[in-house]
Amino acid sequence: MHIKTFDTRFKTLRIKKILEENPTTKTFIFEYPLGGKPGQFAMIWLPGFDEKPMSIAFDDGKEFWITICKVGPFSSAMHELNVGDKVGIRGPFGTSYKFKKGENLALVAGGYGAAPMYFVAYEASNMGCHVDFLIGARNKDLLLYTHKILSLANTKLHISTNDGSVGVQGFITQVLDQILADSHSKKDYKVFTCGPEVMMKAVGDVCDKYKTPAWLSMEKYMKCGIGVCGQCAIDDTGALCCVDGPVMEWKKLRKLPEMGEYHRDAQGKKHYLRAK
Amino acid sequence: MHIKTFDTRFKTLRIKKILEENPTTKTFIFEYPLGGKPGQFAMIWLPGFDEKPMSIAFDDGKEFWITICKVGPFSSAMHELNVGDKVGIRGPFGTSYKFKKGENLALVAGGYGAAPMYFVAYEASNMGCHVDFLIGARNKDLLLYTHKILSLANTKLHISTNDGSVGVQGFITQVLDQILADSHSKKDYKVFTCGPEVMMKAVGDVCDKYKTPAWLSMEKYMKCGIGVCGQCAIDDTGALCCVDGPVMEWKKLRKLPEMGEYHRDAQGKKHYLRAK
Amino acid sequence: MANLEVKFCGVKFSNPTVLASGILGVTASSLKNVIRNGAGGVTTKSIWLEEHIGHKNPTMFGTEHYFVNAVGLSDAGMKKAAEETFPEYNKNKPAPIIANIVASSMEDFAKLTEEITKCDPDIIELNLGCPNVEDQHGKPFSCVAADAAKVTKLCRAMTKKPLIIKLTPNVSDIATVAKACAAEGADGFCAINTLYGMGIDINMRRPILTNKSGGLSGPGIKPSAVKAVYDIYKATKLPIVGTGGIMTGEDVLEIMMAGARLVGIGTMVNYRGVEGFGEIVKEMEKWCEENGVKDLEEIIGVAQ
Amino acid sequence: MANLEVKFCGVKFSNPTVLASGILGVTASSLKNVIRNGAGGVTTKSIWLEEHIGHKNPTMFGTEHYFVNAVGLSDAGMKKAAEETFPEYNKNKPAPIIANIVASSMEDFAKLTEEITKCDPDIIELNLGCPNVEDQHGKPFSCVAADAAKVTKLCRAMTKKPLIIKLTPNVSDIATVAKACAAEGADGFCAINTLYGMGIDINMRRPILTNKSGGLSGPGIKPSAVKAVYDIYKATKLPIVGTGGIMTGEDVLEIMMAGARLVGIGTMVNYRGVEGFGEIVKEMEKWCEENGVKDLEEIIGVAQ
Ligand SMILES: Cc1cc2nc3c(=O)[nH]c(=O)nc-3n(C[C@H](O)[C@H](O)[C@H](O)COP(=O)(O)OP(=O)(O)OC[C@H]3O[C@@H](n4cnc5c(N)ncnc54)[C@H](O)[C@@H]3O)c2cc1C
Ligand SMILES: Cc1cc2nc3c(=O)[nH]c(=O)nc-3n(C[C@H](O)[C@H](O)[C@H](O)COP(=O)(O)OP(=O)(O)OC[C@H]3O[C@@H](n4cnc5c(N)ncnc54)[C@H](O)[C@@H]3O)c2cc1C
Ligand SMILES: Cc1cc2nc3c(=O)[nH]c(=O)nc-3n(C[C@H](O)[C@H](O)[C@H](O)COP(=O)(O)O)c2cc1C
Ligand SMILES: Cc1cc2nc3c(=O)[nH]c(=O)nc-3n(C[C@H](O)[C@H](O)[C@H](O)COP(=O)(O)O)c2cc1C
Ligand code: FES
Ligand code: FES
Repeated sequence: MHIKTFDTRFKTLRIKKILEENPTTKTFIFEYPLGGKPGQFAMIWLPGFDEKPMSIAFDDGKEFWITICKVGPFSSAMHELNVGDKVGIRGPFGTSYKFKKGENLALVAGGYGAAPMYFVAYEASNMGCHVDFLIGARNKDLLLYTHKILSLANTKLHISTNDGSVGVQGFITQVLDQILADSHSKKDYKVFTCGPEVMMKAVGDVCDKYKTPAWLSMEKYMKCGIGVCGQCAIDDTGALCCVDGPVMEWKKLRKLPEMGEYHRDAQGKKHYLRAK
Repeated sequence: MHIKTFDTRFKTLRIKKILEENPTTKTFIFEYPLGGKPGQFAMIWLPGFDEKPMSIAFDDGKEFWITICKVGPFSSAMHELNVGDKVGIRGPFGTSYKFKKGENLALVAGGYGAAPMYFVAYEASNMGCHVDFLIGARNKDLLLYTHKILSLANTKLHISTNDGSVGVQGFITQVLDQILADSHSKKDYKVFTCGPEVMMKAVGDVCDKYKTPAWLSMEKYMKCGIGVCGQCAIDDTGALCCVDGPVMEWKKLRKLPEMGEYHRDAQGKKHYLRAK
Repeated sequence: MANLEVKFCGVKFSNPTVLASGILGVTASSLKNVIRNGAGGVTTKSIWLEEHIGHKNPTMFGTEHYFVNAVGLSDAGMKKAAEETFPEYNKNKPAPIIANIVASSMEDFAKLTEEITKCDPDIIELNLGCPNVEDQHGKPFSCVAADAAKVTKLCRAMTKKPLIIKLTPNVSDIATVAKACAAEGADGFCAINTLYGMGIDINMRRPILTNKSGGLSGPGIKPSAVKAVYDIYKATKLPIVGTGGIMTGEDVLEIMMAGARLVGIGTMVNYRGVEGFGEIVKEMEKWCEENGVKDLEEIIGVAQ
Repeated sequence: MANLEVKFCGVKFSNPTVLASGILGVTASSLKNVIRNGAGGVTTKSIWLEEHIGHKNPTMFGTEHYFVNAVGLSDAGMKKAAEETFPEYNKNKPAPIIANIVASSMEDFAKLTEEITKCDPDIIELNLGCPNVEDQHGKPFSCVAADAAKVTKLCRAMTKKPLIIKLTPNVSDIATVAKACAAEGADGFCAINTLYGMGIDINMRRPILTNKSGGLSGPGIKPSAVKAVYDIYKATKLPIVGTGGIMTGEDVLEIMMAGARLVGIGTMVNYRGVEGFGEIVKEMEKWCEENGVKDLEEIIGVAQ
């Protein structure tokens, strides 16, 4: 047997640039050929404090971006950092989104999901795909990456907000339904979605209605990120979000008892997404 | 840094054939592509008993030979073995004899040294070298490999015995002196010698007389065979017989205080070759 | 075709490979997935009486030679095990399951043994690698033969299930600890748990693990595991789950020749993925074919 | 250009790499050859009072991950050290030399300390940790804090030379042993000696080493060495020869950040040859350049 050389120790990188995406979201830019593909993630380490998985929001072989939403201790600590500060990085890890030249893609993003989805759109538009980029947010202030998206060729941006402060008022799934109603007959139509699990499940249901294949960015509690600890196993196949995912096909998830229902915490205890 | 894959565990091989060379010497034949070169050695393991270095007496990429002289516990145990018995082998180790097409070589062997020297002669004659093969023995019964040597092309066999029971009576160094006297003018003349250290030293002195370069098969007490334990270090350069040798150039050995003077035992204690 | 089936304390395993505790062992679905990939049995991640918070990430890192982890034994507690893990694993149960339990007091160990027995595991494994809060030096139970024996005695009284003790290699004489446990009714052993380990990131000038130090596992510790199994087998002749650095079918055979009856495999997953279990079983079959081994009973402890 | 010079118990080393005991340490010529190849200092193979017969071959074997040896501390005894090894090494002495001594009784340790002091080594290292040497309780001295302390006290009384204790990692708490020795006048430590190890040849179905078991060293044990050094430094603040699995310049820096002042290197020779010492020193210089480290004092124990 040949044991592949395997080293999960960290690369130490200095933050090259920080972009403020919105009041709660920042993008950190690192000059390093990480070699990440759209949908993959990296582990970000703050020595002596904690380490968390973060999606790769952009990677052109020279630099890569991580976009972080401030929600708790780790993301807040990241928001405290300045240009030049050091962080540890390991990765890229996990599966990625697959698409071919000239395909028709609908990318449905919620929350910070717009960041990793931008990476998909960037590569897809370069490959001459036709991209519908759908972003759903609670309100205008929570939108992110819209300018970057608008700068992409053959990419159409669709926005919905719950309060109607910009774009269509309502849920992004309504917009998706519209688009698929018009264009699901197009061959090679694919839907990729990244956002809150409940939203992604709703997206999946719309796709089923039009028999359109869909892929999701699953997000489960991760520790190792490399398929060892079992923390991110999904019921009841036991598939691992970190190595069999994060990008997984909807048809494999649709029937799972866990999908859109519950998450597990660091102790492996279930937490239901909706009060039962 | 890249650590080369390094495994010094044993290959288990069964004895394919055993040849009786003389009353005290046997040749063990193994079917295995060891990849040894003339002058190199292998470690032979009898599980639970002991492990010793042995010169490679022949290796054609399909099979290799080890010729063992019965002198004590380990060599006697080897002589007890039968065809089909298992031994452990690791190697090849150490340096080898270097020669080019058409060179003129004098190979001077004493004791079991005739075996590894046969391997040199076999390869050299195949490369169209002109080979003078000199064997010195106390008497006729202690000779070995003579028939194999006679079967080699462009190889001339010269024998000396102390009792004159065959060949020239006296020391093999006298025969070498003769040969060099006639032929040392030939360019590319080289002398290789393998046998008791005192004999090899005498051979070196003869070569110096004719300014002929010489290479020796040094034999020091070995444990690891891979340059770790330091058991085989030679005074006063600290060169290691197992990795810098066993084949070493006479001009590098000539001046050494240890050469032809003393050996060290398994505890590193000196034993003088001649009573002082 | 060689028979890879082995019996351990009367429990039948289709092959001797068993998932080691703490790897892919958080949920029943994950454990079942390991069996689907070829393992002969599984061990749960260490179960506590109450919920136990582990260490912060990084909780592990590895190189080609070894792996170091400090997960900190995070667990949701006995409640989850009883209500979720075991019921789900036991419905169309695919292979035997070893319940690994841990506590920081002897009393909790006894209580846990009683509780876990109700979950009907095939074997109960005591992880004595955790520091004894009652011991004035706070040394792990299995570092002190007397402590290990006392815990064994208390737990033994609480269950009729096969009871095995998981021992730490961080002692000067593991056989003495094993003998003390055997005297108090241990049915077998699992050896070894991890060695002490630490890694420092020289660019950050800080320990890599948030807990600073952790447990060393993987390829580099195999000789320590083989030695421990050899010594425990010699001293007690009881069945052993030989664990530590097992990466290949040949490794499994090696530790079995030292005296192991089952073989625990954890860190291998880091190098070969969960599919590694099936590959290892094939490697064993191949070697047994080539070497005329019909039944693994022929090789257990043969190198003694 | 970074300054790699370090002082250890007042002895100046041109760089922190030191040949570990038992590797290339049989003769003075071999020790000098190691210095010629770039090491900052050397340690002798363990020296006994009288001649000591070691184990039969195979005395060692290795894989890409580790190395296991059971040389059995073969040595010609104090007479050879006094008449040959030290006189020859000390004539145009190229670098500091550490005399590593070993005995199986406390009395012999004291006698040896007195004898070896006459050979004028720079530092005396007591090998209390070799798994092959056992006292009447059947344990190496440094497995029992009280024994280790007693030996330290007896030897301390016999010499004014810097006296360091080489410790075994095969204990549950190495810091306790170190503290006990420090209390009796130890000037520093060398950690670690080898872990327990054994390898079995599955085709022969026999242990590879004639002594059956041996000591585990090499790449796989580095995390254990780093952890031991970290703990000993925290507990005693005394200078430490950090030893175990050091293969590269980065490894040297890592164990120094844990608290090592000198770094013992042995098994590396199996992977990189004796030239490895010079290469490692270059790797250290390169890293120090790139990271603006002017003096190694800046990094010793910095990860604490
Ligand atoms: C594959 C993947 C990609 C991710 N990509 C991004 C990203 O691009 N941008 C971003 O801002 N966040 C991302 N996250 C989430 C991120 O890892 C953290 O969960 C988030 O930063 C919250 O951590 P905290 O300490 O700030 O808050 P906390 O209060 O600790 O956590 C808030 C919530 O985040 C979840 N969470 C916490 N820790 C983890 C963990 N280790 N793994 C998974 N979920 C966790 C829990 O559900 C928790 O309720 C991603 C997570 C995963 C699994
Ligand atoms: C490079 C090398 C090549 C060798 N090639 C051959 C060979 O082709 N055929 C052959 O018969 N023998 C060869 N030997 C010698 C062989 O290794 C043994 O020394 C010999 O078999 C004697 O061992 P014993 O136990 O039978 O006798 P012992 O009574 O143990 O030893 C007899 C003498 O052999 C020497 N010796 C013993 N052990 C070793 C050792 N480990 N390394 C070196 N010398 C030792 C000692 O000087 C001792 O006095 C070679 C040795 C070396 C170093
Ligand atoms: C990530 C990880 C987590 C572990 N968690 C536990 C645990 O919870 N309980 C336990 O008894 N052993 C635990 N261990 C130790 C393993 O069960 C096993 O004894 C050790 O890793 C040696 O085997 P290996 O080299 O095959 O991994 C863990 C090991 C690893 C690598
Ligand atoms: C072949 C060999 C022989 C050894 N002999 C000794 C010895 O005689 N005395 C001693 O104190 N340590 C001895 N050791 C232990 C080393 O000095 C060192 O502590 C250990 O190998 C860990 O370091 P390493 O991984 O760099 O080899 C020996 C190690 C090896 C590999
Ligand atoms: S995070 Fe550890 S297995 Fe997925
Ligand atoms: S035999 Fe060990 S160094 Fe040569």
